[in-house]
Amino acid sequence: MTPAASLSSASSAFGALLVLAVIVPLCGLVPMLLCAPRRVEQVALLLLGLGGLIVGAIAVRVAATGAALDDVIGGWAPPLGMALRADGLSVVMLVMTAVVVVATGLFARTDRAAPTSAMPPAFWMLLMGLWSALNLVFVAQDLFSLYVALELLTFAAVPLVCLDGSRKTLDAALRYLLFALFGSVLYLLATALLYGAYGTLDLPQLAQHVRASGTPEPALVLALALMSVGMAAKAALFPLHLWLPPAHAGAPAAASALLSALVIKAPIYLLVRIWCDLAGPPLAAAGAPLLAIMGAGAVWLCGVMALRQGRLKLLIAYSTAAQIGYLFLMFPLAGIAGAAPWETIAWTGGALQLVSHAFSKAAMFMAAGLIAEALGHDRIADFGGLGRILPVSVFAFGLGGLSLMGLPPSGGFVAKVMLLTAAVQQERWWIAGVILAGGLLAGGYVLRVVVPALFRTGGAVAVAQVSPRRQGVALGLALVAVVLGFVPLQPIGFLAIGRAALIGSAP
Amino acid sequence: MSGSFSLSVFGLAGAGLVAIGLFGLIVQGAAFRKILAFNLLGGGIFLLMGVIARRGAAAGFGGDPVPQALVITGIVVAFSATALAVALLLRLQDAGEQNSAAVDDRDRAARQGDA
Amino acid sequence: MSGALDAGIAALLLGVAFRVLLARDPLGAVIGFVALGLVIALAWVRLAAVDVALTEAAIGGGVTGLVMVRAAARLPKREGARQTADRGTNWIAAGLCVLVFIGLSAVVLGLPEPAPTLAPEAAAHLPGTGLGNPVTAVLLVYRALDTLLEVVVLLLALIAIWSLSADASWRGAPPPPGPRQPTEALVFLARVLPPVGVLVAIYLFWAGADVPGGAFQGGAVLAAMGLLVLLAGLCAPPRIGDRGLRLLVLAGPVVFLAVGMLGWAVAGAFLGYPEGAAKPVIIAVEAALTLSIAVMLALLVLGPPAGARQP
Amino acid sequence: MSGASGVLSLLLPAAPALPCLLALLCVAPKVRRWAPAMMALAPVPALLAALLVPQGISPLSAPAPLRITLTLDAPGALLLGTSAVLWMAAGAYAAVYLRDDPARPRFAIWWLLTMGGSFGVFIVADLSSFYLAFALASLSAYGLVAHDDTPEARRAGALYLGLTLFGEALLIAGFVMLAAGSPDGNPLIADAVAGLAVSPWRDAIVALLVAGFGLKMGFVPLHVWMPIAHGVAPVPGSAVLSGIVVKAGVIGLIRFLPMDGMLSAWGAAITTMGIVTAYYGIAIGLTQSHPKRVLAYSTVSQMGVVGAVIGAGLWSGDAAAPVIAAFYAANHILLKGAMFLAVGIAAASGARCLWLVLAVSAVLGLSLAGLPLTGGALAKIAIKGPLGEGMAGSLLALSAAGTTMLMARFVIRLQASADGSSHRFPPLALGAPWLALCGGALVVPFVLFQPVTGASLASAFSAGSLWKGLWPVALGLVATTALAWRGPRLREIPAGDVLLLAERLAPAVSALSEGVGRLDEGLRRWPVAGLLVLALIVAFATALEATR
Repeated sequence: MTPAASLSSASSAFGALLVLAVIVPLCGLVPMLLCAPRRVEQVALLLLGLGGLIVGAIAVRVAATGAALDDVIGGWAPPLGMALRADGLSVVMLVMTAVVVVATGLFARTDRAAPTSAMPPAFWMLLMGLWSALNLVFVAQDLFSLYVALELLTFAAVPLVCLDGSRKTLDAALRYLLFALFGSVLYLLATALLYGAYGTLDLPQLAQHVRASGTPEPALVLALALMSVGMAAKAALFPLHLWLPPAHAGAPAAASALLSALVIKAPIYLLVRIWCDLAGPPLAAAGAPLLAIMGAGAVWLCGVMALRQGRLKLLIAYSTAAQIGYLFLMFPLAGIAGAAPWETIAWTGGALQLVSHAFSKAAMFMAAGLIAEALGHDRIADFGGLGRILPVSVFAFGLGGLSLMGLPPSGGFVAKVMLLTAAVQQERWWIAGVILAGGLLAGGYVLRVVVPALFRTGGAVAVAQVSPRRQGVALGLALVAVVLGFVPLQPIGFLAIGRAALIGSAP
Repeated sequence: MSGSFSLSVFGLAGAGLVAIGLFGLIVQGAAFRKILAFNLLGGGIFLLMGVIARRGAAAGFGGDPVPQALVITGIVVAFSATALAVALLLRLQDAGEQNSAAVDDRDRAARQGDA
Repeated sequence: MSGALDAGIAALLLGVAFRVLLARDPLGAVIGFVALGLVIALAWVRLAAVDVALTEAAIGGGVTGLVMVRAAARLPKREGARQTADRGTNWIAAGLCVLVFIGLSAVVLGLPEPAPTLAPEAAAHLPGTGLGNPVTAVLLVYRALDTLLEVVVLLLALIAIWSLSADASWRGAPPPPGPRQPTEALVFLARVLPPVGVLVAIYLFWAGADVPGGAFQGGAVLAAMGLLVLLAGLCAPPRIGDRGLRLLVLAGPVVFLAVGMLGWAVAGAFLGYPEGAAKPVIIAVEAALTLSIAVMLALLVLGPPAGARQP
Repeated sequence: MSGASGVLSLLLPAAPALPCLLALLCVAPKVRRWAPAMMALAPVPALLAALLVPQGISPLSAPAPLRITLTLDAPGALLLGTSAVLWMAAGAYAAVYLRDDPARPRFAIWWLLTMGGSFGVFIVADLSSFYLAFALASLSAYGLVAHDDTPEARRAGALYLGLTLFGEALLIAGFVMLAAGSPDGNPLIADAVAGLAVSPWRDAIVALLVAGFGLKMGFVPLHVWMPIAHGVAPVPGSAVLSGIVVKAGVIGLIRFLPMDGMLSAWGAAITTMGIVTAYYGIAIGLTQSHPKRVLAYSTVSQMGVVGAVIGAGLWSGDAAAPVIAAFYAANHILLKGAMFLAVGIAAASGARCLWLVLAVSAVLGLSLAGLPLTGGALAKIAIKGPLGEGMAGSLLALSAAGTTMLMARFVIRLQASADGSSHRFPPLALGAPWLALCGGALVVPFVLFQPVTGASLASAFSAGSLWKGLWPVALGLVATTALAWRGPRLREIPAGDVLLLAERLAPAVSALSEGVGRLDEGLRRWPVAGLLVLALIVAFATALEATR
C-alpha cells in the first residue's frame, strides 16, 4: 500500500510560525530556570506578548491567504517525518488560547499593593508549558506527537491544581493525574493499532487511507473506541467527570480559569479531529449518537449538580462539566449526508460554543476567585449585598453567565441558536430538547448567584481589597464572550479553511 | 513460521498485560497500586507496538524503526508520569501528617520565599 | 526452539504481571514490577529491538523501579497494600477486561498482511544522515520534534515535581534517597560501579549513532550511577537552586532547540540538518541530551526539594 | 422630505438605545446619582418617534455585525407612544415615590433596561432582535419585581424568573423552527411568518409561540406569576409591569401570527383561551383584598380580551385585527398604569383628599369597563370589528359587566387601604404625574380612534353604541350593589391560585434532585468510573462494528 500523496508534504511560506508558536513558550523556560525567582514573572509576561504576536501573525496569514499554513519538520514529509498544520479551526483555537493565556497572565500578575498574593514561579513555568502543549495539540498532525502534547499538557495542568499544597487539592490533583493518564494510555494504544493497520501516524494520510479502503479495518474500529473514551476521560465528559469538580474548584482562580477554559478543550478538539477527519462518514454516523448521549447526560446531570452546589467554585466547575456536553451534541448534527461537517451550521455552532465557553468560563472563575478573596469565603448563601462590594466582578460573572444561559447578546446565544437550528432542520427533537433544558438549568445556576448578589441586602462583608486590574481582566474576558454574539448566524467560512484539502475530496 | 508464532505469542502477551493493567487500575484501591497498574498497562501497549514493529521488518532491519523509536519515547513519558504521580502521592502523605497550622506556615513560607 | 523460548518468556511475563497485581504488600509488588521490566526487556530482544530492550531495562524497569521502591519504603504499609473493590465490581471489571483482551488480541492478530512498514523508507534516507542505527535516525532526524518534546516532557515533569515542594523558591536540596545507615555492600558497589557505569554510558551514547544505544540509554545509566552514589550516602543531593545544576538540566533542551533553529538557516526547515554534516551535529545534540537526561532522570527520582522546615 | 424623514428615522433607534445607554452609563457612580431623573426623560425619543416617524417606513438595518432591523407600523406606534407616556409619568412618580429608598439608583437601572427592552420589542423587525428585546424587557423586569427584599418578593421573583426563562426557552424553540427554513440565519419576522403556512412544523411553532407569549400575557393557566409579581413590586414598578411589560406578549402575537385566515383553527382556540382568561381573571380578582392584586387579576382578564381579539382576527383572517388589538392594549396601558399609581397616591392621602383619588380611580375603572363617553368605550367599540356579533363578541361584551364589578372592588379596596385618619395630601411631585397620566388615559383614545378604526368619532356616540356600552356597566354596578348588600362573603383565593397545586410537587422535585446528587456521587467513585471507561469502549466498538 503506497501512501497517498499528502497535501501537506511541503511547508508553506511562514509555516515556521507554527513551530515558533510551540517552541517560544518553551524557550522561555530557559531564562526562567536560570534567573532569580522574582524575575520569573517578568520573563513570563514578556513571553506572553511574544507568543501572542506569533499567534496573531498565524491568524493574519491564514485569514489573508484563505489557505491552511503547513510546516514539515526538518523537511521530512510524513509518513516518515511529521507535519504541523493550522487550518481555520486550529487558528480559532490558537487565538482563543492566546487570549485566555495572556489574560490569565495579566490576571495573575503580582500586585504592587499586595505582593503576598503573588503566584509562585512554578505557576509561570507551568503556564508556559501549558501554552506550548495547547498550541501543539492544535497544530500537530501526527498522532504520536499529539500523544506527547497531551501528556505535556497533563504534566503542566496537574500541578496547577495543587499549588496551595493543601491535602484536599493534592488529593484532587492525584485523582486528576491518574485518570488523565488512564485516558492517555487508551489513546496511545489506539495510536499503536492505527500504525499497525495503516503504517502512518499522519492524520491527513490516515484519513485518506480510511476513505480509500472500503470496509474499515477492525483496528480502526477499536482505535476509534479507545480514543473516544480516552479523550472523554481527559475532557471529563459525563459519566467520566469524577476528577473535574474537585480539581477545578480547588485550584487558584488563575489556574481554574486555564483548566476549565482551555485544558479540557484540547481532548475535545482531538475528538473533533478523530470523528470528523479520521473516521469517515459511515463510522462517524455510527459513533455520533453515543457521543451525543454522553453529552446530553452531561448537560442534564451536571447541570442539576451545579444547581445543587453551595460553593461558588464548585458550581462553576460543575457548570463546566455541563457545558462541554453541548459540544458533543454537535457530532450527530454535523454529520449530514451530502455535506462535509465543516459546511454545516452545527460545526460553526459547536466551534462557537467551545470558544465562547472558554472566554465566559475563564471570566467567571476569575470573578469567583476575586469574590472569594474579597469575602474570605465562596458560600453562595452569604452573597447578599455582594453587588455593592464588588460590582465589576459580579458584572463580569453575570456577563459570562449570559453566555452560558444562551441569552443574547453573547457567543453562547449564537452557538445555541445554531445548534438548535441544526437539530430542528434534521428533526432531532431530543437534541433540541436537551439544548433547551440545558439553557434552563444554566439560567437556574447562574441566577442563583447573581440574584442574591444584586438584590439581597446584608450578609456579604469585604475582608480584603481586590485589585481593580484583576476585576478589569475578568470583565474584559466576559466582554469578549459577549462580542462573539455578533458573528453572523451562518456557517462561517473561516472555520472551513483548509479542511477540504485535508482529507482530499469531500465524500 | 516460528516467527509468526512468536509474534502471536507476544501479541497475546501484550494484550494480556493490557487487560491485567486495566483490571488493576480499576479495582485497586490504593493510589500506589494504581500507579503500578498504569505501568503494567503501558508495558503491554509498548509490547504490542513491538509486535507491530517486528511485523514490519524489512530492508534488512529486524523491525520497523519508527514504532521502536516511539516506544523509547513512550517509556520516557511513562516514567515521567510515574515520577510525578509518586511525588504527588508522597506529598499527599506528608500533608496528611501535618496539621492545618503547618499548612498555613507553609503558605507563609512560600510567600516570603517569593517576596 | 525459538518459538518455545518466546512462549516461555510470554508466560513468565504474564505470571509476573499477575504477581504484581496480586502481591499483598507494596514491596512485593515493586519487586515483581522490577522483575517484569527485565522479562519485558528480554521480550524486546526477542523482538529484534535491542534499543528498546536497553531503554526498558534502564528506564522502564530500572529507574522506574527505583522510584517505586522509594515510594514503597516511605509509604505506610496500608497505603500500598492491596485493597480491592467489592466483589461485584471485581467480577464486572474482570469480565470487561476479558472482553477487551479478546477484542484487542483479535485486532492485533488480524492486522493486515503484508504489514505496512516504514523500514524501507527509513533505510533509503539513512545514508544521507550519516547514521547507522535506524532508530537513532528516527529519533533525531525523521521525528526529531518528538524527541525534543520528550526532553521537554522530562523538563516539565521536573518543574511539576518541584512545584510540589514546600520550598517555593527552589533553593534547597531533595532529601537524601538512601537509608540512614547504608550497608557496606551498597557503599562498596557505589564506589566500584560508577566508573564502569560511566564508561558504559559513554559507550552507549557514542555507539548509539550506529548500533543500538543512544542518549536515553546512556543517560539512564549515568543517572543510575549518580543515584547509586547518593543512595550510599557518598555525597549529598545537590541543591536544585544551584546554577550549575540548572545549566546541566537545560543543556540538552537548549542545544536541541538551537540546532533546530539553526535548521532554518542551513536547511530551510526547523530541525533540518546541514547537508553532509548531519552526523557531527547529531552527535553534539546527543552529547548534550545524554547529560541533561541523566541529570533530569536522577532529579525526578529524588523528588521535590524538602521544605525549609523539614529536616 | 427624505432628509427630514432621515433625521426623524434616527428617533427610532434612539427610542430603545437611549434607556439602555443611560443604564450602562450608570455603572459610573457619578452618573448613577442622576439615574432617578433619567427615568422620566429617557422615554422622550420613543414618544417623539411614535408621533413623528412616518408609519410603514422601510425597515432600518443597522450596519453589520449588528443584527438589528427596525420598523414602525401602526400597532407598534400605538404601543410605543402610549407606553412612552406611561414610562414618563411612572418614572417621574417613581423618582419621588422611592426618594427615601437607598436602593433607588439600582431600581432606576433596571427600570431603564426594562424600558429599553419594551421599546425595542415594539419596533424591531427581525427575529433575533425581537428575542433580544423580549429577553431584555422580561429579565430586567425582575429588578422591578424583586426590588423590595422581602420574603414574598423573593418568592415572587424566583417564580417570575423561572417562568420567564421557561418562556424564553419556548420562544427560542419556536423562533428557531420558524427560521429553520429560511436561507438567512436571521430573517425579518414578516418573511419568516410568511413561510409559516408551508412549514412542516406549523402547528408546533404556533403552539410554542402562543405558549411563550401567552405566558407573558397571563393566559390561563400561565397567569400564575402575574398577580404575585405585580403584587409585590413597588407601585410604579407594578404600573409598568402590568401596563407595559405584558404587552410584549401582545406585540408578539400580533407580529408572529399571520392574519390571513390560514390558521383559523388556531384562531378559534386562542379566542376561546382569551375568553376563558377574561372571565377567570374577573372571578378570582373579585375575591382579592389587596387593590394591587385586584388590578393584577384585571390585567389577566384584559389580556384575555386582547388575546380573544387577536384570535378572532386569526380565525377570520381580519387584517385589521392587529391594529385594533394594539389600540385596545394601548388604552389598557394608560388606564392600568394610572390605576396602579393611584394605589400609591391613596396610601399617601389623608381623609380630606381621598375622595378625589377614589373618584378619579372610579372614572378610570369605568373607562376600562367601557362606560360610554369614556375612552375605554371607544376601545370596546373598536374590538367589535374583529369579534363581530357572534357568541365571542357577546361573551366579551358581557365580560365588561365583570370588569365593572372588578373595578368597583378595586375602588372599595383602595379606600380600605388608605390611611383615613390623617389629613395628609400626597406631595405634588407624586400627584402631578399621576393626574397628567389620568388625563392622558381619558383623552388619548379619542385622538386615536378615527385613525385606528377608520370610523368617525360620531359613530361612537350613536344611540346604539351608547346602549351597547351602557348595559354591561349598569349590570355590573347592579351586581356589585347586590353583592355588597346581600352577597356571600367571598373567601380570598390566594394569589397565584393554581400555583399552590404546583407547589405540592416540591417534595418530588427535591427528591429528584437528591437522587441526582446520589447518582453523581456514585458515578464519581473511582471503580465505577473505571468500569464505565471499559463499558464505553465496548459500547463504542460494538456500535462501530455494526456498520462494517
